[in-house]
Amino acid sequence: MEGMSTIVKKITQLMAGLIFLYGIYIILHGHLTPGGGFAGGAIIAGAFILLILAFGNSALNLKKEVAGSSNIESVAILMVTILAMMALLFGIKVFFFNFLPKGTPGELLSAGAIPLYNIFIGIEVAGAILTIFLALVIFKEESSK
Amino acid sequence: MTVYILCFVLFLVGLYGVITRRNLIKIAISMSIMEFSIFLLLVLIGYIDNGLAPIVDPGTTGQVYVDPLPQAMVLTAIVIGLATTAMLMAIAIRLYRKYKTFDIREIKNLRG
Amino acid sequence: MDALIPLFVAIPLISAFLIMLLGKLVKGFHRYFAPLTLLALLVMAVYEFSGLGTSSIQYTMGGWAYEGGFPVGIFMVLDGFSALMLCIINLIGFIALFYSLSYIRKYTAEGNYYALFCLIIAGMNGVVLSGDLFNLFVFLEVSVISSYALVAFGVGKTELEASFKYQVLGGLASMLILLAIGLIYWKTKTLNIADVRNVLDSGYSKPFYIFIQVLLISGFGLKAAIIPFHAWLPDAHSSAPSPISAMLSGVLIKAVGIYVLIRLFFNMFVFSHEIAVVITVLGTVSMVIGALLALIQWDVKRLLAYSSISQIGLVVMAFGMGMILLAKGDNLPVASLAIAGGLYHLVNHAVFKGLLFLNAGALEHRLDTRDLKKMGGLAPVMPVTSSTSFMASMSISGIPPFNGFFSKLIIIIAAINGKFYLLATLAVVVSIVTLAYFLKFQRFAFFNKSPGKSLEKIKEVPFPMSFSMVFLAILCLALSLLAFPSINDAVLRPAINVLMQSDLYSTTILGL
Amino acid sequence: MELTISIILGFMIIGAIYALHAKDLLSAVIAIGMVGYGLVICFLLLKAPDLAIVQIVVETITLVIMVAVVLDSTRSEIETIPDRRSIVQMILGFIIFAGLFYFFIQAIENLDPLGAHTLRMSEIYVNGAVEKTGSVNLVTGVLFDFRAYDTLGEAVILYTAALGALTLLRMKGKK
Repeated sequence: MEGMSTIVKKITQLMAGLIFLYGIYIILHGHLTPGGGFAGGAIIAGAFILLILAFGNSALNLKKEVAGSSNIESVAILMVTILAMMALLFGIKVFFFNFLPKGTPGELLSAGAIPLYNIFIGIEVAGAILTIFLALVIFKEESSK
Repeated sequence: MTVYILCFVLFLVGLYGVITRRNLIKIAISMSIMEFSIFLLLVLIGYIDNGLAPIVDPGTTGQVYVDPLPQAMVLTAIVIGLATTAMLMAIAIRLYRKYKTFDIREIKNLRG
Repeated sequence: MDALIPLFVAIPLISAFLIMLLGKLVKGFHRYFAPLTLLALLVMAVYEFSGLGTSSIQYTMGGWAYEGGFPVGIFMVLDGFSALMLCIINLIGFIALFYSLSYIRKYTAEGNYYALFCLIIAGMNGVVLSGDLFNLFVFLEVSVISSYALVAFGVGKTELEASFKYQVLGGLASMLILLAIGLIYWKTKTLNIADVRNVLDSGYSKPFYIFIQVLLISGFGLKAAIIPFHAWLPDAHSSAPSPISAMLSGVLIKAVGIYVLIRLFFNMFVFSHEIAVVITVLGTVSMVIGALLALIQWDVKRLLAYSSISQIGLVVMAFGMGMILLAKGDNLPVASLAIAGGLYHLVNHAVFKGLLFLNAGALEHRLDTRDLKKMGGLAPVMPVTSSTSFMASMSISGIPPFNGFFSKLIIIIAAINGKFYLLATLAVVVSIVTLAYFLKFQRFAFFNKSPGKSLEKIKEVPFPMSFSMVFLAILCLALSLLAFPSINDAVLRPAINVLMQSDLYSTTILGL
Repeated sequence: MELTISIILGFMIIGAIYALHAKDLLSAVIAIGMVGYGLVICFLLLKAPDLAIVQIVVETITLVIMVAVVLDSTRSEIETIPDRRSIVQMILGFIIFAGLFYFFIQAIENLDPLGAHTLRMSEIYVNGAVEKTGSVNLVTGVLFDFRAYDTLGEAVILYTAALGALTLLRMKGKK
């Protein structure tokens, strides 16, 4: 895949950073405002997809990226599962028990384990969507050789 | 009730597409249409007149909120839809590279 | 004991993630880790099954059980029926995975195969344990999406095409099921299966009731490949790698199709005579047409796939007869007998159809063909494959002393006692047709003269494959012990009770 | 409210029918994207901002993936001339669809009309849920606390799809 012109590349660099930050904001405020892990993760994946579309594979080593993103999503979803079983460590034989203190509703650090779930789900979703996209792009590259 | 009936019409349009279209991409599109109609149906079910969006302002009491459960279900279903579309696209592009067409009449090694 | 229940889903999930992570670092990690996972699950399933008896256990996720009198959390329910299904799933899963150890070596990306295998097991375990409609749908999707990928694992032309067909029809089925779940939520405002039963008991409109039942029958009928909905099955089951065909035919269509259908129609809906007749007719039609279509196949795995449709039809017919009798409310012992026959045949079919697909895989592994016309004279060179497949063929055709004979006998006796003479006759005729096409399979694969090619290069398959086949063949014989009333009582009675006393499910969970 | 949603839904139906009959695949894909964005507006009107955000992002990504697949192919679709068999099939299909439509109307006749929904199971998800889960966003509360098990399943589905795409799109299947 060819990269695009210099103007597009410059603007994309700026935009991708902003979109990335917005995705992080959406994930972190998932328990306060609309959004959450799924929306934020998809937004972050969108930022990366934008970069890949603009720069093409000349600037990026796609094979390495896909291995990285698939590893990251594996780690993230493993963390979600471990988080679900975390209450077992506290002697409560219940899965998905919200074991952290709830805090004051409406503040950033509240809602117990929910922000943690949001963060890991967000990473997982971003990794998964990126993996799907990269797998498609790599396949297109290799099969048209 | 009209809005529910229109929702079902959208579902039927998708069903019609799945049955009659002969193009891999068009079939994937028809599946998306069916998904959309079900998402909308579920959210319509959970709507309550004059209800607020399900985000509570901690200070207030006695507000009516729309049902959050169908929304959570639809969120799950949207992600499932993304997953199925991705799988369909992966297969479609592979079949295209093998046969140079999306037309399922020309892709016929198997007969059910 | 109840704390073990979520582990049936959690262990295979964690195992899949670890395989993807560590499989690249540690060489051969997946080849040891995946079978160990499945073995652990099998031991857990047998432990739960043996300790359960006729009681049932509920486990609530997140500690949310009842709030304000309603079951708000997600319930996992383990009773006789789901425990039986868990045993079958994990048993066939373990055997198929053990067989894969040498079979899958010719493919690339082995790690992905084992991870997807763990995910499909996790999905099916989740489906049979779930007591919540939407959760059931989610885990059903986990198992079917991984099966789409596994069917196309060889990425050849036929595999991809079969997988596409499977995905389209599977996706259609999922849409119908989701629509039905939405309508049920609209009416009852709850998702818990027991609670839905409770609400529906207090009144519903007839058209609504019939509409959702028709949606669910078409949806799960598509997943179970009952006959007007069977188009995907022969392609998908014949194109998949053989251990996966064994999984699909042996357990997947039962766990996500038949099990859910039976569970919902016995434990969630109140019996209605019309729907019971519809289910019986669908079962009978697929039994007859599946057998006739199998007769004309020359591809080994397609023959087995059509035979699956036929045998699943027999199971559905048995449950349908039970439903008709229960709806009428008389002749309960006969209804119990029909259900017992259906369950017994379900277990048997998982074992012998799994074995037959593993045999077909062994043939394909050594000969690189699935065409019966190109085979022949293999009995002396592949003695293990030949003898085990002979046992499985006799078993599925209903020849004593194998297990298939007894389950078919029970179903036919139940049909005669319930005055379904036509169905009894058809079951006997189909049994004879089954014998005919399996004799064809035996004759052309193992006993005919070889068509020209030299057989000297062909060896018996390696140890993991032959061990799996021998194990299942022994099981074919051992399961015929279930025909003894005392053993039958101990093993199948809890499951039969769940289905016979159909409202006990909801009253136990809701604690009414 | 019902009228507004109905009008948007009407446009969505037209868009869907256009997408199914478009001669060019790229325009079909873009038309279905428009239908998806129409759904976003409906979600916003129906007080479902979480869904609107997720749907708009997911729709965009789906669109990108679909366009990537369609773009370097022969995009035009070969249309068939209807023969006698397809006409019979069409009439049969029409009867089945009319029947389904009729039964749907019959089935939903006695159910709650739009806006008259009452809470039963979700009563707990709304009233006092903020104290129970600590989350001000009730949908997040349902997703990650009351029904977190579903959410794990959902994440696993996406994981499976990514794994499946990696599996399906490798160059060589057999050694």
